[in-house]
Amino acid sequence: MMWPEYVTVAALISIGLYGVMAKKNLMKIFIAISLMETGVNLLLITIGYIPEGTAPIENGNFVKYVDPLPQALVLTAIVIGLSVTALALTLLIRYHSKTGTLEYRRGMKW
Amino acid sequence: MRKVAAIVIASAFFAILLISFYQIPQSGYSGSEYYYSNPITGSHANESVPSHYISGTKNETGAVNAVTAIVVEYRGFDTLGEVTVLFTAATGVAFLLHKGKGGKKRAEANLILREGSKLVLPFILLAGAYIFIHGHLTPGGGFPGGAVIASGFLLMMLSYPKFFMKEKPVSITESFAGITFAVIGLLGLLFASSFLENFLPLGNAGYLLSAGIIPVIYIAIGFKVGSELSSIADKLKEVQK
Amino acid sequence: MIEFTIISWIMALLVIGAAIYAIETKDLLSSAIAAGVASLVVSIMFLILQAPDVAITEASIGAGLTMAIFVYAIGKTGRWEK
Amino acid sequence: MVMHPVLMIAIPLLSAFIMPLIKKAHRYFAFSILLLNTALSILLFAKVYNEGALYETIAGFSPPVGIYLAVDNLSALLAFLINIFATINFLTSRQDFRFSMLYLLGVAGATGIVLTGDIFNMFVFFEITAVASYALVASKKDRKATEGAIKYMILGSVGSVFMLVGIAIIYSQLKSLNLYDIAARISSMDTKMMWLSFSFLLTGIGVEAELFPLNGWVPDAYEGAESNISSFLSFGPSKASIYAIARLLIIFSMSRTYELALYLGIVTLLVGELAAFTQKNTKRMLAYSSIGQMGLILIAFSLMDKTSYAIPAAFFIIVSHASAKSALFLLSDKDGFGDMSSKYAGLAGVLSLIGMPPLAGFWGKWYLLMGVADEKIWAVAAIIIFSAVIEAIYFARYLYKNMEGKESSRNSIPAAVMVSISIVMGILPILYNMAGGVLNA
Repeated sequence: MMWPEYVTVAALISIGLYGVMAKKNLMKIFIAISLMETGVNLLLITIGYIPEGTAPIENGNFVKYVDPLPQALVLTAIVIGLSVTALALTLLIRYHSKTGTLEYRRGMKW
Repeated sequence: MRKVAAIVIASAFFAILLISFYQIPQSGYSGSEYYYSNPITGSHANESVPSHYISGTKNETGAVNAVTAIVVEYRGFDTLGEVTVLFTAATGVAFLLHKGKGGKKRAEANLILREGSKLVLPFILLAGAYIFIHGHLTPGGGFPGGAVIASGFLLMMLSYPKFFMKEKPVSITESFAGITFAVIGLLGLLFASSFLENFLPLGNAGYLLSAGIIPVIYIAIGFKVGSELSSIADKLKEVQK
Repeated sequence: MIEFTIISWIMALLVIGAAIYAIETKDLLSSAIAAGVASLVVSIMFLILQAPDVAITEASIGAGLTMAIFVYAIGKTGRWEK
Repeated sequence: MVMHPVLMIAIPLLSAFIMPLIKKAHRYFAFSILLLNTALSILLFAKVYNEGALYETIAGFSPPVGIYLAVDNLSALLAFLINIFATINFLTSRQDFRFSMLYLLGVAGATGIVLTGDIFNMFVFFEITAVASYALVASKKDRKATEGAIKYMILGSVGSVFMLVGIAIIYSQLKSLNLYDIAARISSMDTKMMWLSFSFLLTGIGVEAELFPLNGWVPDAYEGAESNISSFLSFGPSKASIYAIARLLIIFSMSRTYELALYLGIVTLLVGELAAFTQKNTKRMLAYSSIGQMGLILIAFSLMDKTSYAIPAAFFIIVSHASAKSALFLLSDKDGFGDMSSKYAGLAGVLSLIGMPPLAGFWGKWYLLMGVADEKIWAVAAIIIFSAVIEAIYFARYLYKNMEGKESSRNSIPAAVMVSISIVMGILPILYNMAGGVLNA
């Protein structure tokens, strides 16, 4: 069992979720979301790991390789996370220039 | 009140996640319970999907690095989509922000940083290019390579407050790299039988000039990611308050 | 093997601590930096889990560039959370 | 001719990449690409209808090793709907080339969600559509639009994290990402893990599909956005994602998951219609009414395993909602139906939405009620009829208010064309056969 990794994953995702639910500052919310994304990436990599496996780069002698597919998925997920963050920050800058604040307004809750 | 509720929900979530992770087997992917079935023909294979990647990478794609083979060949369509997400975001950032004239006074960085970054920039760019050119042989590839290139420009932005990316060359690089990727995909449809299929000789695995279209696509991705990330950073830096 | 587990636990605690600090501090700048640190430590975990490609990408994109654009955006919008 | 459905995704992507090089003619270029895509989707549908489900492998590796596109009758029809409405809606755009790029990318993403046969690929297309939609919602540069977009973005990003967790759990159990391979082997999965991954995926997709607890962004984003973008949201991403939920239900086909979807649909329907009833602002009312209709579509899909009426019902509600609601959103930038075409579009659209024969909305509700009657779940029938009555009341109020107005929207002609499509599709009874017997899992 990969306890350290799985505990980290669960903690990152739930801390991020807590941040999204409890915080009122929009910048903080997006920081929380990026933490959640990091957590999911770690989850995928941990799923693909095999004890005593090596990186899936062929090196001649026969060894056990870890699962390469989740690694490919995570590469995709990291870039997607950065794209969403960049767009979000753009919107936050614009929101700040319109309202002068990044806190929720009264009407903005759900 | 809101905080307490959030803490309760988050801890419940933590528990659920841990309990479910407890059930994830860590025994590898070659067991017979993972053998796939082909959804078109319905036939059953006697290997799992990841074992196919491990055993087939060298013969089917000519790459040594299985992750690269998956990213560019086996699941290349995902990567096209991923590049598109980044492109969409870069377009969105440019669409939503009015770029300022950059006339704001900022403290100049000190001499050592300025001269040092000027000295280091070519090497950073070289390192980035090395990473994405050797994607099929060593860890790395187009995405980290592009990010390294962007970090070189980021360094320039930090040390020279007046440094900015010219919009036109960046957007032309971005477009051409994207067009290269999509056109290679369409050429696969033309010369081979399906979109993004390899149509170049595979060569000897392990050499620089091998693995068919993988290096070409990774170079395109490297340029594209590098230019997009630097333009995003530049836009966010230059925007007026 | 036991040293390995200990190192993993230390890194796990480091990540969790950085994440909690990132959420709880009122200073957005240190919050963004703490998130970057968490992501950097996670990239070392990727390296230990035999994922060098992902480790490089996470360190350069997930930790480096994400933190840089966060810092730029915080510079434009104000550093303190109310 | 050999038909390649992948072209419907690849060509818009390629042309979005080309767009910055030909800034001047961007509008004609984007329009012709959309037109081309619509033509391709018609060809695709003709082929699928005649020859049965169509599979296209990508990169030359047989699935599940590679990614593939799986097109059946329903997905071909949906791809056609998304593309034709996108083409018509694009006529109303008046912005710069970046808008055209984002629009093309959004349409390509929605088409990709409908066509793909791979769950991670579906996630990637979700992100393309979502990122494009965030930017498009924010394209109106005022505070309300920005707020709506930020809200949409927060929920959307959390949703995509959840979706990835769901995918990761499935992968950990089956080591496969192909939708039909998963469907074939899902019975070997532990029930608890199955439920977990199902609920994570449902939560993730449910944000885009406007399901009940996750639709906080809907009224704000629809209200804040430019009217042609609200229209785009209501035929593009939301329809593609409700179809994704249908595919999800087929994969996990357990009677309990269908039941969960049914309850979720009922709650969404009631919440949406009741909230719409209390709204004064036109766009907010239309947005809440959209939520209600999404609930209705989900109810129809959740009866899929029981009755053969379910899929035609869902299809006709989708047609009616995609065309009529998009048209009403297009008209909503001015208060009033001043000229003839907007009067026609508004009236026909409303009649279709509340289910007057022989419009598409009527067939949708008719088949849905037939299916419900077959199953003798009278409570659901009562709820559907009750919501239809509420809908009729608030739409009557809406019509009354707007018919008086002297102003008229400049988008009235595209709106009229959209509604006409719904009328044509409603009176084509063969569509029943077309939409029946599809979705072979």
